[in-house]
Amino acid sequence: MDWTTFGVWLAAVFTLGIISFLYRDNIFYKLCEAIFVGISAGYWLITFFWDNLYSKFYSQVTDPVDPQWTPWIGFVLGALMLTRLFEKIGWLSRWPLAFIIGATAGVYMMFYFVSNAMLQVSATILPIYTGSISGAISNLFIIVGTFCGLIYFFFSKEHKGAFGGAAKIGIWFLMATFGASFGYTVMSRMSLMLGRLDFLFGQWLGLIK
Amino acid sequence: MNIKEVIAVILIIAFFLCAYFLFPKPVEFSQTVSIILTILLALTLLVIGVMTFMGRYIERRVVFLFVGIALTLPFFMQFDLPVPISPEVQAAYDELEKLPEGSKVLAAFDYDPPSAPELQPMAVAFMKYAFQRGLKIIIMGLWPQGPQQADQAIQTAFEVIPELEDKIKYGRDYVNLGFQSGNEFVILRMGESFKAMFPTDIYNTPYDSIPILKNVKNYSNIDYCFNFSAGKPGTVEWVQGAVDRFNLKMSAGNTAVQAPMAYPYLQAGQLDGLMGGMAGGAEFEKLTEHYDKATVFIKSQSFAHAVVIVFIIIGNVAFFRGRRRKK
Amino acid sequence: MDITKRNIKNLYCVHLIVFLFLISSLTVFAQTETVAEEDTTTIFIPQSPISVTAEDYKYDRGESVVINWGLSPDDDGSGKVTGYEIFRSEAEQDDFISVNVVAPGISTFRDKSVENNVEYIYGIAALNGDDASPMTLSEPVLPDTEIVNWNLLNLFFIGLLIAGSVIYFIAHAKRGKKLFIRKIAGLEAIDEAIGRATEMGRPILFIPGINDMDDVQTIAGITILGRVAKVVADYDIKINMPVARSIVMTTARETIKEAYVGAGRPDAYSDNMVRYITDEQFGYVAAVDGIMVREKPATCFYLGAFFAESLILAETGNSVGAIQIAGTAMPAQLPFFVAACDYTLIGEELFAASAYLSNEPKQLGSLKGQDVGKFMAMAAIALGVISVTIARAWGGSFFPWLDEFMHRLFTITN
Amino acid sequence: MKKQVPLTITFIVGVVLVLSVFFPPVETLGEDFSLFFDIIAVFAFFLGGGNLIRVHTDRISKKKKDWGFSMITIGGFLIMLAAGLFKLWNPGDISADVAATGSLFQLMYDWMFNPLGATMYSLLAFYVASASYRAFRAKNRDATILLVAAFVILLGRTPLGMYATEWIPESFSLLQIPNLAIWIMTSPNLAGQRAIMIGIALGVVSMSLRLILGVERTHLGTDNE
Repeated sequence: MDWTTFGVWLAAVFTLGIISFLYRDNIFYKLCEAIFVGISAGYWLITFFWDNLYSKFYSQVTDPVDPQWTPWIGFVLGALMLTRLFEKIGWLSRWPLAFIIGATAGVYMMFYFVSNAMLQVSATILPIYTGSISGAISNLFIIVGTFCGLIYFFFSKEHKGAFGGAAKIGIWFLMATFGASFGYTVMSRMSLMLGRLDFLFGQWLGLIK
Repeated sequence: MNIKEVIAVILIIAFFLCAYFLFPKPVEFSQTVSIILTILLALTLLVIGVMTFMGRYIERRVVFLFVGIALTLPFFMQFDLPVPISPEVQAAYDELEKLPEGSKVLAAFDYDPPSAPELQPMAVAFMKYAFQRGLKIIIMGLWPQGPQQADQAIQTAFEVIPELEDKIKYGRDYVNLGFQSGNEFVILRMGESFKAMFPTDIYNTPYDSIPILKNVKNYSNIDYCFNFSAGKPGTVEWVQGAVDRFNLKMSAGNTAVQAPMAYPYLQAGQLDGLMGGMAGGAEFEKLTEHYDKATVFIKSQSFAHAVVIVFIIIGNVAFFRGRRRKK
Repeated sequence: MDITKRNIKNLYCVHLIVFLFLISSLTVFAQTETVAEEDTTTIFIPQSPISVTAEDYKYDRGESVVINWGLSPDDDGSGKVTGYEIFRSEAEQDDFISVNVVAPGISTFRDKSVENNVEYIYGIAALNGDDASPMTLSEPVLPDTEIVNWNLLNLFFIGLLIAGSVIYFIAHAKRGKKLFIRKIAGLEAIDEAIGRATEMGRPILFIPGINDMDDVQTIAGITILGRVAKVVADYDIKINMPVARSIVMTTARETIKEAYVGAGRPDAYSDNMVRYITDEQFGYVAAVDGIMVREKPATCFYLGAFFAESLILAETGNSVGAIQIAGTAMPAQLPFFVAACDYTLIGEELFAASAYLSNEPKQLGSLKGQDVGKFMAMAAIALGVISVTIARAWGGSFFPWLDEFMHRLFTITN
Repeated sequence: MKKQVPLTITFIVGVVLVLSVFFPPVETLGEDFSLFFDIIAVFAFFLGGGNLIRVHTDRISKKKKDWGFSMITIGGFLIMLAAGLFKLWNPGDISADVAATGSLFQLMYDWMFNPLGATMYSLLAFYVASASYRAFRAKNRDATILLVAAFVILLGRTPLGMYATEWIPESFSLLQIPNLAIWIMTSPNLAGQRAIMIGIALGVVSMSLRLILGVERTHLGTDNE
């Protein structure tokens, strides 16, 4: 038995072990889970180490031609993070947290605003008169749906009367969206299992040509 | 663990061992057997439906079992399914058709092995098509395993059409820049310079010494972009980072889950075309006349789909039956 | 005291005025386009394009140059010109490299691959298959950095308008005005769900999504954790929070600790409430699934950024009979939570949740500000739809202009 | 002081990053942030990884339930760590890519990590079926709309739907299930998605402002330590 065959068997055993969880929790699954948690934590530590600490920090600041100084800011903030280990100065670890939260808020605010709000509003400005009835109906649905959907999200006004009616229609549109996305997804989820079955019956057992 | 479970486990192990050492390979059912199995499956589902109507509800593990069977059986069956072409796949194909020979196409592979069943068939079909058309492909990935998936797709393309292997040269006709971490910021920074994000290709060849990358500084030297995406970062980030900011022209292949997310961008014209899930892959295989995994997998998928539909109906039977009893 | 309707109306009037101001100011920045010159001579060999101009692109960091040219006289749609090749050389070096090829009939190109503060000369050649006409050269051009990006003036004003209304209502609330906020079912259910855990004597499971703190959804999840932990500390229930990111672990501990200190029971807090599992998505899911079937939590919260694991978690949680409250701004995952959980906070509701639960006037004020933003979005859509429909159906001059303007208003040029 | 400094940091960083968009010379500050974040994340991982080891050694030393599995977890963690850090079995030298073909790191990825992850992911095939079975019931009007939309899309994405409604004349082609499915995806679905997306954008703006202005501050822990 060569190493590749061993590897395929290993992979097959793990595949079956995880699938067995569908029946109920069992020793086999617990074993797979324990291994998975261990090696994946190790995998990510290594990836962080080489990709972030080594490539993005060490090789940048020690570059013989053009040494960068900005990664040092990250280094200092990261080091502050470790102050949590010491009771007395643990509060210093809030500084990098405050930095991260401020930066995330700032970056995301503009990012979402441009691509989610501005462009979506612009894309919803559609003519109701398009020259074809089906086009007009489609556009009307998009406009009315977006409108009523937004009304549903209003927080400071009670959903009563005409406003409540519009909010109700908004919910229907949201429900149609969820149903459609769900239905569309079923197919995709099935194909994930196909990949594993292809491995089990094809690569491992060799029953498929 | 009770005695029944022990027996079941032994039987399962015995089955797999027999399958590995004893079964003839490959296993293929004749058409008659396929039809009989399908009818049997349908009949069992019918029985479950009737039982539910009589008030005996099933537990979810029964659903699991049927989905498993429905996914597995078609692997061994022989039949064909028609594949209608949807406009968004046609649009993606048309855009690719319009590109003159020698156009530079950026192929962004943003998925990993778990999503490969859906995206790999598209990627293989795309690679085969692009190489035959003489398009120059620049591969990169925002997911660590993306570039490996691209390599696999190219290998498969070479296996399917062996003459491509002599025609296509690494570095001249395609290049694999590898993975770069940083998600959407990689996309943004590439708008300035590819080289800054990918100083070397995946084999550590310096950027400047790769022939295909000569004169490629950033998106303005790229004629088209094709993104295979299974999540974030993916098509949405490419549209926001590269299409919106740098006017890159782009189509995408998405997993069926991601596809609805991309529809708004398709409709707003930010995306030219879109292939969603296995069906999109099968359609693209049909357009490029290269029948492969997607065409096979779509059969299993359709079977499992049918089973899900039947179970939704059974679920509603159970619900209405329960309500009637309460009254 | 509620804000009177008149106040709101006044505010909308102010917005309208700013809006109109914006309209007028934007037209000032409207750029004129170069008109391509047409010629109808019929010569077979492609002639060079005429009159190439290259200008520094406004407004950027000196990263791009816009080149315009007059089409080759042979480019009349008959296929004699198959495209244009754009060449570039640093000024005074005469070392032209090919930048790109564009289709026939196109007379403009933005070269985004230049260096700041290096002078360039551009040359355009008309192509016919492999043959090319002699290049027509431009004057030297110097890409330069501009300090302010005036192209984003629309973004600035609209952003200011929306951020302004949020800040306005936060400030307004400071002066003690209580605002009406409608009930959000998923949030009303939190107390009930925690109460159930108390009755059953089983733990609460809190999952803040699988993204790191650099995702605003995770931050939203953590802020909700702050409110949940307060109730948990009061009732003395076991809270179990496995996380997939180390920074989230640190922040969550800080948050829960704060809640316990606030409840006057700092001794009951333990770091073991929050534990790191692994950064790997499915490794994390495998472990959380295990925790669910073994500890059988009474209540599960899924609040943050979720991907494919949403349904695995929600279905497993359902199978152990937990009450499940989910919330995410991942549109692709919302359907699964809606299908498999008891309550789901949809998108915006996730971000509103912590403000809603805090019940502080300032926080609630920001929700009111969001509503004004929604109102403006709806007003813009309504105005745009009317103008584009009338423009399409009847033409005229005002509505097409308004339509064009609305599109430009919401388009980000970069 | 312990709370004021972090609040000031959040405020300044937030405001600078929001405004940086409008000024080309500093428009890439957001990208620098991602660099800093990546470096901070490595340091934080020492806390997370440390926690992982502590939790499991604790279990082993106290012989708690399932302590054997804790040993496996720690073993897996350490082996993967050694494989990646010292580049065991790596065909190249120490400067080679950590995931080079044939290295222990890559082999463990291919034969353990990958099948485990892919199978965990693929369980969704079953869960999506059981969730459909349970959730898509015509309980009330909202649920019925959910059911109908899902049902049409399900049928429309398979050849099944095509066979079922092929007889519908061309002039009513929209009612053919595959076309109806596409229409639902591109019209009502799009409308719902848009409303959600615009809502999210406003939610993020409001949330970000609360954070930047220091109105929301639970995450910064307690004042009175």
